[in-house]
Parts: sequence; structure tokens; C-alpha cells
Amino acid sequence: MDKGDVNMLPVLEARDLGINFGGLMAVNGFNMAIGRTEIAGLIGPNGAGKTTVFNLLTKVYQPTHGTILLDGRDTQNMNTVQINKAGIARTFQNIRLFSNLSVEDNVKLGMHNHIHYGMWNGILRLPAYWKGEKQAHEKAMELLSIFDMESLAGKQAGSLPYGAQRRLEIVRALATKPLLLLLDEPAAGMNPSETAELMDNIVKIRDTFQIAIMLIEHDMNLVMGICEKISVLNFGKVIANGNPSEIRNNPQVIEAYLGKKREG
Amino acid sequence: MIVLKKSTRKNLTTYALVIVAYIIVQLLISGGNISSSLQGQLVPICAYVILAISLNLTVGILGELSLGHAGFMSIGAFAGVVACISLEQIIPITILRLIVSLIVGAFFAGVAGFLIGIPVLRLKGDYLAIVTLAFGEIIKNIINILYVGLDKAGLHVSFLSDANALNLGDGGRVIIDGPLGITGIPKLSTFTIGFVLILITLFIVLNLIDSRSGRAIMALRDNRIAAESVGIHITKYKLMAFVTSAALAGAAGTLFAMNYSTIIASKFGFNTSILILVFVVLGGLGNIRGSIIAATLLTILPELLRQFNSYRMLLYAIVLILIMLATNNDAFKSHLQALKERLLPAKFRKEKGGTENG
Amino acid sequence: MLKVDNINVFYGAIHAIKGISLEVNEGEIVTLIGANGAGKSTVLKTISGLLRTKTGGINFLGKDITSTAPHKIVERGLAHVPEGRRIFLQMTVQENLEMGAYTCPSGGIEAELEKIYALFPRLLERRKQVAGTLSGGEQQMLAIGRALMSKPKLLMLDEPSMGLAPILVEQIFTIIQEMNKAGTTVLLVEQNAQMALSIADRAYVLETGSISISGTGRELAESDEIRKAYLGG
Amino acid sequence: MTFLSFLISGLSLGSVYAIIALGYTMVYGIAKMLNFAHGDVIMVGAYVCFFATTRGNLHPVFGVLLAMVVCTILGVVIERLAYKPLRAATSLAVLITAIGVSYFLQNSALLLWSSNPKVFTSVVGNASLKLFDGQLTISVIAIVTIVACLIIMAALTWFTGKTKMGKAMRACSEDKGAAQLMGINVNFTISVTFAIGSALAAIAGVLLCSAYPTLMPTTGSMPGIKAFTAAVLGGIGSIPGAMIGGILLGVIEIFGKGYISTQLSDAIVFSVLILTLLIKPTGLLGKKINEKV
Amino acid sequence: GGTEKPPAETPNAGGKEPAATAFKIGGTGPLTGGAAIYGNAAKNGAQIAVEEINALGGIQFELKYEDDEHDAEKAVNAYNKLKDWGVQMTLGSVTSTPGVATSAEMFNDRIFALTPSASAPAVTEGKDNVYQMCFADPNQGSASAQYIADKKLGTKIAVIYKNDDVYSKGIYNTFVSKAKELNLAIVSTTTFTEDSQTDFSVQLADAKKNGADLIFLPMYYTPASLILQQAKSMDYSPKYFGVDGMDGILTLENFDTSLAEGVMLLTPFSADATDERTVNFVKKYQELFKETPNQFAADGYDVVYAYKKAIETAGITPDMKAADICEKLVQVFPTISVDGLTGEKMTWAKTGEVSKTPKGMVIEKGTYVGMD
Ligand SMILES: Nc1ncnc2c1ncn2[C@@H]1O[C@H](COP(=O)(O)OP(=O)(O)OP(=O)(O)O)[C@@H](O)[C@H]1O
Ligand SMILES: Nc1ncnc2c1ncn2[C@@H]1O[C@H](COP(=O)(O)OP(=O)(O)OP(=O)(O)O)[C@@H](O)[C@H]1O
Ligand SMILES: [Mg+2]
Ligand SMILES: [Mg+2]
Repeated sequence: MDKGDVNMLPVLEARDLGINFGGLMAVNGFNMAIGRTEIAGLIGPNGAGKTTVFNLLTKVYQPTHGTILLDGRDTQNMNTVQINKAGIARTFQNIRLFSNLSVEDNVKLGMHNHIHYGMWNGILRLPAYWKGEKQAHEKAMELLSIFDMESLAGKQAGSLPYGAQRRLEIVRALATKPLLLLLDEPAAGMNPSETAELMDNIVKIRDTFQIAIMLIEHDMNLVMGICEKISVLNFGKVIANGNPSEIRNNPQVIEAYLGKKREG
Repeated sequence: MIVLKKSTRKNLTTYALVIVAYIIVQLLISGGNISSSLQGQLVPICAYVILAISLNLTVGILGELSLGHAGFMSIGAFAGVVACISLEQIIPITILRLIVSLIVGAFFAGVAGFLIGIPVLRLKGDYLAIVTLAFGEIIKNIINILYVGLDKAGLHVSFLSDANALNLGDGGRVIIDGPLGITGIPKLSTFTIGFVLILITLFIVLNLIDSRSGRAIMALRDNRIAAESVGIHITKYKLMAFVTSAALAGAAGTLFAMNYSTIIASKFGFNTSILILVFVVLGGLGNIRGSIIAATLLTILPELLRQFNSYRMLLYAIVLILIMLATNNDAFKSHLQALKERLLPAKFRKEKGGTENG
Repeated sequence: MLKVDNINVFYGAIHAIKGISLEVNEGEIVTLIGANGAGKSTVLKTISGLLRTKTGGINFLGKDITSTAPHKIVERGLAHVPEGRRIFLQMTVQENLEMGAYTCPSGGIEAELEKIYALFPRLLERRKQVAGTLSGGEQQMLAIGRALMSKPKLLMLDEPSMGLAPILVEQIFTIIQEMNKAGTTVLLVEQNAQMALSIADRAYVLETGSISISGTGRELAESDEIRKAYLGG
Repeated sequence: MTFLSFLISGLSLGSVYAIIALGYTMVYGIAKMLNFAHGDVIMVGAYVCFFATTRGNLHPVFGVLLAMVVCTILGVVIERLAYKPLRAATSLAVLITAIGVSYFLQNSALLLWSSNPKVFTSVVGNASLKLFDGQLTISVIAIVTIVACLIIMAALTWFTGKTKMGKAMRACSEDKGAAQLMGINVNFTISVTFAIGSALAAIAGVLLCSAYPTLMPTTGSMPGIKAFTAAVLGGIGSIPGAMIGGILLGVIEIFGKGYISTQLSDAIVFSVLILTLLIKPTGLLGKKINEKV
Repeated sequence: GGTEKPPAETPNAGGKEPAATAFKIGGTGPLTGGAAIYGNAAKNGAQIAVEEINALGGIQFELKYEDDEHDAEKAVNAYNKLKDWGVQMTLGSVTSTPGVATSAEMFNDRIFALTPSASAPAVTEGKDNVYQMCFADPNQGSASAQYIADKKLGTKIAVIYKNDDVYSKGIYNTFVSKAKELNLAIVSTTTFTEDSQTDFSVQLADAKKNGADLIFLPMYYTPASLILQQAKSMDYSPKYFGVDGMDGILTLENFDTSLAEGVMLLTPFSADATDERTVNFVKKYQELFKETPNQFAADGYDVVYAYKKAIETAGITPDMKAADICEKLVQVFPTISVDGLTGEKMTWAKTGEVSKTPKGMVIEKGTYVGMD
């Protein structure tokens, strides 16, 4: 954790968060606070409710109970769009790109609320349009360069290899200028060497943009390698909190999640 | 050498195509080398091209199936013609009056698009489609019971009864006479006006697509949930596409109506909506240039088939089926692709990928 | 048992598979590894008949299946857990499993269901849930369970460990080995090359549509080249 | 009493819509395509039955059977020639092809059987039940249609829910590729779907024309569109939904005419449709499918 | 029975090239689609007349009909096609809305038109070169009201009309105003549309509830046949009064003519008439087209004979330009008198309106019987 974080308000705080799917408490009494520039991990067995936590934080689902404070503000009445504007961006477990659009357009869509010209400026090609698009283009290239993807800018997003699509989703989320970035299984479908590269990049993103990152991942190398703080979820409840070495040796976690004989 | 963006290059080709077509037709007309049959179709072709482009905005770019596009066309047609007839004294210059009428037509259709869009766009997929169909039918039904007349006191409007209920003063004129529609429409539309209107439509639609707003609209189509997650206001952009599409259809409706001395509401029913949809699908979803070509060819086709007399519509049906099979069957398409590769040197070959914008 | 001979597969104009030949013998576990987009999934799809090869042939259980319809191939004893799971999202978990046994006579389904539920207790819990609302990992279990329902002779798995918790990954690999011992031949595509190689009898490495290296699992696991490229150093 | 007689008219008109909607839903729910040619298959069925009974002097029962056979073959042939090559294409492409097929059938009928309308003889005669001293009449054909509708609905529900073929159909409707991997013969399954849908179209055609006896090449198109609307109103793919949607549509149409205005009847029907969908965006019995994020 | 079996499109009696020796006449009409019966009938009727006249060896006609699908836009296309072919005078359009559109074009192009059946007043309004062979809609409406009042056919009248149809609504409008003038009591007015012309129970219930003893049906015979049938099944048996569109109801294949027993209509033509001209025409029509002709066919037939008469009177020759022919016809048409299937001594006003006396007919035992 960065030294600066300690005395600051956490960027996100979830208190007693829960949701009920027709009798199934997918998430129950979930508490968590994330520092301004922290990389946090959320792990747990399949179906534990990790993705659901992300969906609650981004208001894809309305929590049945609990409070979410984003930057100190209660998000009770916000919808997904407002949540994004307020500072949370995310990627999805099942990739959700604008697959018929170009890579560059995907990133520009991430910047949508930071490009300032309206419909008529666009149709009539007024100066605001040219200025806005020029800036957007430069910024998009800059963001793509994080993953060395500038050369792919003109390609159709859906035609990229799986790993590149995952990376593009991260770039798109970053383009919304979030305070907190939620990554849902960013390394899924990547081979170990690609994963290693991704780990470097996640840390680099945090360092350059000074934002908080929370990620869900089943790849323990990644989680243990870069997360400063890990929460473990099982049956919708947090069963453990702590730093990587604490989690790695927590018998409950081993029992429910890691398994006895570990790879790697 | 200036390197143009691929979409810009495509758009320019589209404009060029339209302009060249216009010039060729004008040359043919001035040389007297054009049949009355083709010449008579020039204005409706322009109207259908605009309708196809505008519907492509909804179906291809926004990704929502609309089965009631002719409804907007009819609102534009009736509103535009009423404006034109009412303004006969006030604006004597016909070209100016036509332009005002086109704007009125577009405006009313746009307003209808807005009013209809708010509730409708909450629905998805086929449910949305059926509701647009329903609105198209409702519009038709309402115009069938609408009576509008003009006298010195201004416009009179009445529903449900008949033209007498308008209580027109002396010298008053019934404009919309319920199911009898409008008769005695001045024939103001010309090919040149239609051509200019196509260019304006292209300018609006192509520029819209290739801008911040257009990107947002396409994002909704590709993935609604992701679009929300990056902060794109769904309803706003759906409405933007829907209203623009409706307004352009309205202008096309006025253009169309002002080419015939009469229009009736039943003309703008489900079948016409479907016809426009056929243009869009045949030309390729999201492919504006395709819409232009498909609308033109499919409008001319039934006329070309006249020599087959009573087998005409049967042949039309067969041709339509065959074209659909040919353009959508993978096996066929890959043959076509292979052929293209053999014929075209590599550097002229289009790159694959990117949406088809123009 | 399975013999793929010099196949070439195209997506439109894209030449995705360039003359690949491979073999899977009865009782083996064979794995296909390779980078993203190398064409692993395409090979599997071509074998199960979802895609067609332009040239060459595929032989399964002594019969040429190059142009046999997919459902016929399945009837002959092949099961394919496709990439992206492809479960029936609007059916319940149990209905999905029953679909897996579509080619089997309806009698033995109950016993088979029980076996699957024993392997994946989670699925038993969620028996009546609509599959579309399952978590990613639960869907993956369902996809594997569904394929097992048909008691296949050859099981083809496309990245079965994707999205699964470590403990489950282990379980899945154990299941694969057990199934194999019980007589099922396995063709496995994996990103998790290390684990895949550790259980495989033989392996093929795919690189942009062609096979670059092949050998026994152990040979490849120990090769420096492979270590660098696929095992993360 | 007026209310009751309107209700009965509504039910009998509605049950005709319903029976068409059932066939529509079959194809629509499973092949996931809007088969706009369905209405025209209905027309063909009615013509076949007409010629069989009037010119061929066949007993109505055989007329209906013959119509079913002809329509089944027609449906399967159409599917093979026009829709099967488009399995991989977008559903809109298939929709447009279906429109082409619809034009084709209408114009073939025009050439074969001329544009002159024919008057269909009801297959069950024109008898009717008279209640309350003749104040209320219920025609036999209305009763037959409603009963047929219920039977068909029950049979279809059983078939798609319980039989192996039915399950295969559901699988195909969701994911054709995955269905193939289960060992399902997708092409055959879809052919069976079309066969059933078209056989139902024949029955619908005969009942439609028995109740409203004018038969022309365009006879099927408007009821076809209304039935499609009904199928959506009931919830796409839902068999009981199609029936309820059809009956509701008929009842609303008659009540709208009877109690509000005959001039506005179309607008009323469609307004009710819109309102219903706004309140229940997936139709009356449609399942709400929440996309898992 | 097909519509398209007959020999050639343009019969040529002499077997020689018609070139400048034959007049090119053409018309547009719905030959496909829902209104195809009307277009085909008019076309077939005209064709019989052309064959007859050509066989006489004097004036020769070449006839061409183009499909307009009962749509104004298609009708203008069809008309332009006729222009390209070199049409010299036209039979306008068969139905009203297309007729309004094409007649405006023909007015501009100075090509003469005599439409068999496009009856809306807007077809001829303000166009000196467009004439009608049929009654204009207003005439039918007011004549019907007059007839009903004169003969005291009904005390309480119900009207059912087709709300999205120019023909039906046009007749309805004048019927109502004339009825008011004559103090006829209209107790029920209901409508239907193209999209809802299957079920008439509500309309009939309304008429019955209000005690109507006569129902006026300004519509074509197809929906009318359904009304008759449904009224019967409701045990409602008022008198019916129809207009010329009702003619043809008896020729409906497989129609139970007893349903139409007592139906009255004003029509200029009946296929059951016993005069030689009609008998001859009906016989030929049945031979050629395997159907009984309706009034559209008769109107189409009469148009060609009217042209023959006008050409003879004005001394027009086939080598003349369409515009010149037009001017001559405009002068001559108001002066001639023609005998035809749909009327004896038909004459035309300068406005293009025909003057002929409609015959009141009543259907008895499956045939039309004159009411007077
Ligand atoms: N919309 C829903 N309706 C019903 N149940 C749901 C819904 N969404 C999720 N669930 C259930 O809630 C539980 C938690 O799901 P979630 O997707 O959050 O799991 P997860 O922790 O992300 O698992 P994985 O690692 O497999 O992705 C699962 O058992 C799932 O079946
Ligand atoms: N439907 C498709 N259309 C066009 N190209 C495709 C399609 N599917 C795959 N490809 C291309 O074919 C190649 C092989 O793809 P394939 O999915 O078989 O790779 P893979 O080895 O399974 O990769 P991954 O690890 O990402 O699953 C890739 O270059 C991919 O971009
Ligand atoms: Mg998850
Ligand atoms: Mg793959």
C-alpha cells in the first residue's frame, strides 16, 4: 500500500452489501474498503458471488441491502451510467467489447464523457468536432500504448485474439478516467507468459494513473503476485481478509478454494 | 500524399457515386435518351434512397428492427403537403415553398419519432419491432379519420366525422379528406431536389455515424451493458438515432408526396415499411452505400419486369429470394470473395474489418 | 482412433489451419497447446464437424468422417466441450445435462445424472436454476458435465480449466485422468500448458495454424523452447 | 346480452387468430425466424381444401387431411430451398427471404387460381346454437375453432415439453451449433418444425375460411400479420401465450369496434398491444430472460 | 379458371403488322394483389371489344394493360411505360386513387383518357381530357338515396362502409348528405377497413339494435358477401341496397345465392340481362376467361366502343400524334352518344362525367331482375 493512502478516505467502501436472487443470497453482508491507490484481490470458489459483487458496485444489480460509498458519496440512487461517471470502471468476465467497431473506437467510447462536442457539432463538422476528435485520437493512442496495441487501432475489435480483447477491455475502462478499476478475471484464457506481462501492466497502470484496482482472478500467481490485499468470498460471505501470505496459509481458504496440492 | 481515414475514403466514394449517377442521368435527360418510365421513377427513387438510408440508421446502426418506418414517411407526406398548400399565398416562390414543406414534414415526423420513441425504445428485439409495426398502423388509422381544411381563418382540423365538420368558410378548401387523402397536390418535387436531399441525408447520416454520437449509437447496438458501463446514456442515444431517422423519413415522405397528385394513408402501411426494410437488408445492415444501390435497383426492377406481364410479380419474388440467397449464403460469398481476389491486384483489395459506413 | 490428415480450414478468406495432421490413439490423453489464436479451437471444431476442411481427411474409429454431419459424429461416440461453453442458457441445469444424453437410450440417464452430480455437487444444488444465471465457473462445470453424459469414446475439451477455481482445476484434471483410466480417450486443448502436459501422453504445439512441435508430454514439458513460450519462463 | 354476443364474436375471431398464431409461434420460437410466408401457406391450405371438397367432391375431413399433406410438403420444401441455405445468415436476411416467399406464393396463387374470390364452404356447415330465445347465437364453427385451438395448444405444449423431438427443438432454438454437438440433427429438426407449423397452417386456413368464407390469393396475409402480433403479445415462443394472445386480440378488436368506434378499431387493437408490452415488455407469458453479466 | 390463358396480348385480326394502322390504346389497373379482380376484369372486357372491332376490319386497336397494383405510384410508372410504348389514348386507371394520379399526368401530357371505372370525382376534376365510363361516386350516392326515398324502401337505414377506401367513402359522403335532404333516417353508421374486413358482427349488431330495416352497402361485393352471410347467421334479415360494386356477387364461385335473395342494387350492368349485346358478351367472356363478367368488364368493353365511335365521328387516324388526338377527342366526346353494355345512349358532359341511367335491380332466385 502506498504510504499516502493511509490517512486518506478510502475510494470505495462497501458496508453490509447483499443481494437476494429469489431466495438465494448470492452476496451477504459484504464489507470492504479500498484505498486510493491500492490493488485489491477478490477470490473465492466458483459461484461464491464475486462477479455479483462487481455487479452490485456498478449497479448492474440493485443491492437488496447495504451501502456503497464511492469517494465518500452514497451511491444509493445512482444507476450504472452515473456510477461510471462518478468513477468506477470495469471489465467483464465474459468479454463485452463493441465487437463490430474498431479498436480505436472502443477506446474513444471509453472516453465518451470526456470528449466535449455535441451532435450538431459532429454533423456539421464544426471546429469543436475536429478539435475533440483530434484530442480523442491522441489520447486513445496513448492509452493503447500501455499494452503496445497502437498498431491494432484500425482492427475490428471482435477479430482480435482473445488475450488482446481482454487487454482492450482494460484500456477502454481506463479511458473513462476512473478512480477505481474493477477487473473480472483479466487473465482468463491467457497463457502463463501473457499473464506475467499482464501483471506488470496492471501495476504500471496503478502507478501511472494513481488509481485503485480491484480484481477477481483464479490465477493464484497473479493474485498473490500483485494484490496488496485480498478478500476471500464463499457462499456470498467474506471468509478471510488479509495480505497474500496470510491468505495463502489460511486453512479455511485452502479447504474451500486453493486445494491442498498447489501448482506453480 | 494525404492519407485519408478508411471511413472518410468510403464516404467520399459514396458521395461520388451519387453525384456521378446524377450527372449521368441529367446528361441522358438533356440528350432525350431516357425513357418516360425511368424518368418518372427518378423522384420516387430519391425518396426511397432517403428512406432506406434513414431506416438503416435505426436498423443497421442502432440495431433495432423497425417495422413501421412508412408511418413516419406518411406523417412527413401529409404534414408537408398541408404546409405546401396552406402556404400557397404566403410563399409564392415554389422552390422556397417546397423547402419549407420538406422542413415541416421532417419536423412533424421527428416529433412523432420522439413521442413514439420514448416508450418504445424501452423494449427490445422483436417486441420493439412489433410495437413499431403497431405505431405504423395506428398512424395510418388516425390519418384515415383526419380531416383538415383551410379557409381565411386558417387551418381547421377535425377527427372522425367528415369534411363537413370542418365548418369551412367561403372559398375554403378541404386538404385532407380522411380516407380520400389529399388530391390536387402541386407537383413540385424534381429530380434535382431529390438529389440534393439525398446529399443532405448522406451528409447528416455519415457525419453522425462518424462522430462521438454515432459511436455511442453503434456501441448500444454492439453491447448495451458495456455501453452503460462506460457511461453512455442509453435512452438519449437511442432517441437521437430514432428521431433523426424519423425526421429524414418525413422529408422523404414530403418529397414523395409532392411527386404525385394524390396521396392516401393506406399507401403508407405495413407493406411499404417492409419494402424499405428489404432495401436496407439487401444493401447490408449498416452499409449506407448498399442501401442506396439496393433502393435504386429494387425500385427499378419491377418496372424492368413489365415485359413478363402477369408473371412480373412472380419473377420479382423469385429474383428477391435468389438475391437474398446469393448475398447471404456463406458458400456463395466465399466464391465471390475468391473471384474478387483473383481479379483485383492485392493493393486495391479492401481490408477486412471495421463497420461498413459508406 | 482419430486420425487427422493434412486439413486446411478457412474462415472466409482467412486461412486458419494450414495443413495439420495429428493422431489420437485409443486410451491416450493428447493435448494441443499454443498461443492465443493459434487455431486450437478451430481444429476441434473441424473434427466435430462444425467446420469443414478444404482438403485432407479425418478418420474416426476407422471411418472417414470428413464430411459426416456433426450429429452423426457425436452418435459415433465423440463429445466436444466447446470453447465458450455453449450451454443452453434458457434451460435449467438438469435439462442441459439431459440434452447431453440425447443420443443415449432414455433408460440409463438417471444413473448417469447421479454420477455427474456426484462429480459436481454444485450442479446438484443448482439443479433447477436456469443455466444462464449460473456463475462463470458453474457454467464451465455444466458444460463438462453435459459432455460426460453421453459416455463418449473420445472426449474433446476446449480449455476446461478456464475460469475455474484452483481447487476445481485440480478436480477437473483428476476427473480427466479418471475418465481416461476408465477407457475414455481424451483430446485436450489448454492454456494451462503445464498442467496439461503433466497429464498428457502426447502433445502437439500449434503455431499460427500449423504444428510446430510434437512429442510426449514429458518431452515437451522439459523442452526449453516450450518453457519459454508457453510455461512462463 | 350485447356484451355476451360481442364476447362470443370476439372469441371466435380470436380463436382463428390464435390457431394461426400457434403455427407462427412454432416456427418463430424454434427456427427463430419470422416466417412471413406463414399466412400464405394458410391460403394455400384453404385453396386445397376448397378444390378438394367442391371440385373433387371429397368429404370435408379428407379435404382437411389433403390440405395438411400439401401444406406440410410445401412448408418443408420452402424451408429446404429458401431458408436452409441461410442457416448461418442474420435473422433479418431470412425475414426478407420469407417476404419473397410470401410474394411468390401469393402470385402463384393468382396465376393458378385467378384473382376472383371463391366462397369457401364451411367444413362443419353453417349451423349455430341459439340461446336465450335466439338472442344469442353461437356458430358451430366458432365452437369447433375454439376446441381445435385448445387441443392443438395442449398437444404442442406436450410435444415441445415432453418428447425427445420437442427437446431437440428447444435446443436448436437456443444454439444450433451446441445442439449438433449433443447429437441432434438440426436440419431434420427444423424440417419437422416447419412440417408441423405448415400442417397447422392448413388447419388454420380451413377454419379461417370456414368462419369467414372469402378465399382469395391475399386471404392469408392480414390474418397472418395479426396472428404474428398475437404471438408477440402472448410472449415469443410461448405456446399458451400465442393462444391467449390470439384470443385477446380478437376480443379486443370486437370490443373496440362495439364499444368505442368502428373507425378506430385498428388503432384500438394496436394501442392495447403497445400498452400491454410497455407494462409487460416480454409479452403476456414470455419469460423474462435476464442476461447474466 | 385462369386470367391469363387467352391467346395474345394484342390480337391482330388481319395477321398483318399493325404499325401505323392500329390505334395504340392502353390502361393501368391492378392485375396483381388484393384488387386484382377489378383490373383483370376491365382488361378482359376491353380485350373482347378490341378483338371484335379488329375482326370487323375497319378501325384497328392495339391494347396494352399495365399492372398498377392498385397504387398511385405504380400507376404512374405503369402509365409512363405506356407512354414509352407510344400510347395514343388511354383507358386511364381502373381504380380511383391510381386514377387520380395518372389522370393528372395525362392532363399534363395531353393524352386523352376514358376510364372504365375510376369513379372518384377527383379523377376528372379540372381535367378537360379525362372522362369516365362509370358513374361518379357522388352520383351513385345521391342516386341511391333518391331511389330509396322514392320507392320508400326503408324507414330506418343503416350504412356500413369501408373507411380506408376512396370509392366506398366517396359514395357514403354523398349518400348521407342526400339522405339528410330527403329526410331519410340513418340510424346506424359503421365502418371497416382493409385490415378488418373479416368480421362484421359488431356492425350488424349495431344496425340490428337500432332497428334498421335496410342496410346500405356502398362497397365491392367481396366484403358484402361476408356481411350477408354473417347477418343470416345472426338471424337478422333486413333489406340490402348496394351500388355498382355489388354487381358480381352472383358470380362468386361457390356463393350461396340464396343469401343474396332480395338484395337491391343500382347498377348499369347485369350479366343476366337478356339483350343480345349482353348475352353475346357474357358468352364470349366465359369462353375466354372461364368466368362470368362483372361490371368492370362491361365498362372496359364499353370504353373501347366509345373510342371507336369517337374516332369515327372525329375522323381520327392512327398516324396522328397523341396530343392531336387528344384535342379532337376533347371536342368530340361531349357530342357523341354511345350504346353499350352499361347503358343505352350514353353521353358525356364537358366535365368528363357520363350520363346514363342506372338500373335498379333486385336479386331474385339467383338472378337480377329489373326493379322498375
Ligand atoms: N441473475 C441471477 N439470478 C439467479 N442467480 C444468480 C444470478 N446471478 C448470479 N446468480 C447466482 O449467484 C451466485 C454467484 O454468482 P457469481 O457470478 O457472482 O459467481 P462468481 O463468484 O463470479 O463465480 P465464478 O468464479 O464462477 O465466476 C451463483 O451461484 C449464481 O448462480
Ligand atoms: N469466426 C471466425 N471468423 C474469422 N476468423 C476467425 C473466426 N474464428 C477464429 N478465427 C481466426 O482463426 C484463428 C484461429 O482461431 P482459434 O479460435 O482456433 O484459435 P485458438 O488457438 O483456439 O485461440 P484461443 O486461445 O484464443 O482460443 C485466429 O486467428 C482467429 O482470429
Ligand atoms: Mg464470476
Ligand atoms: Mg480457442
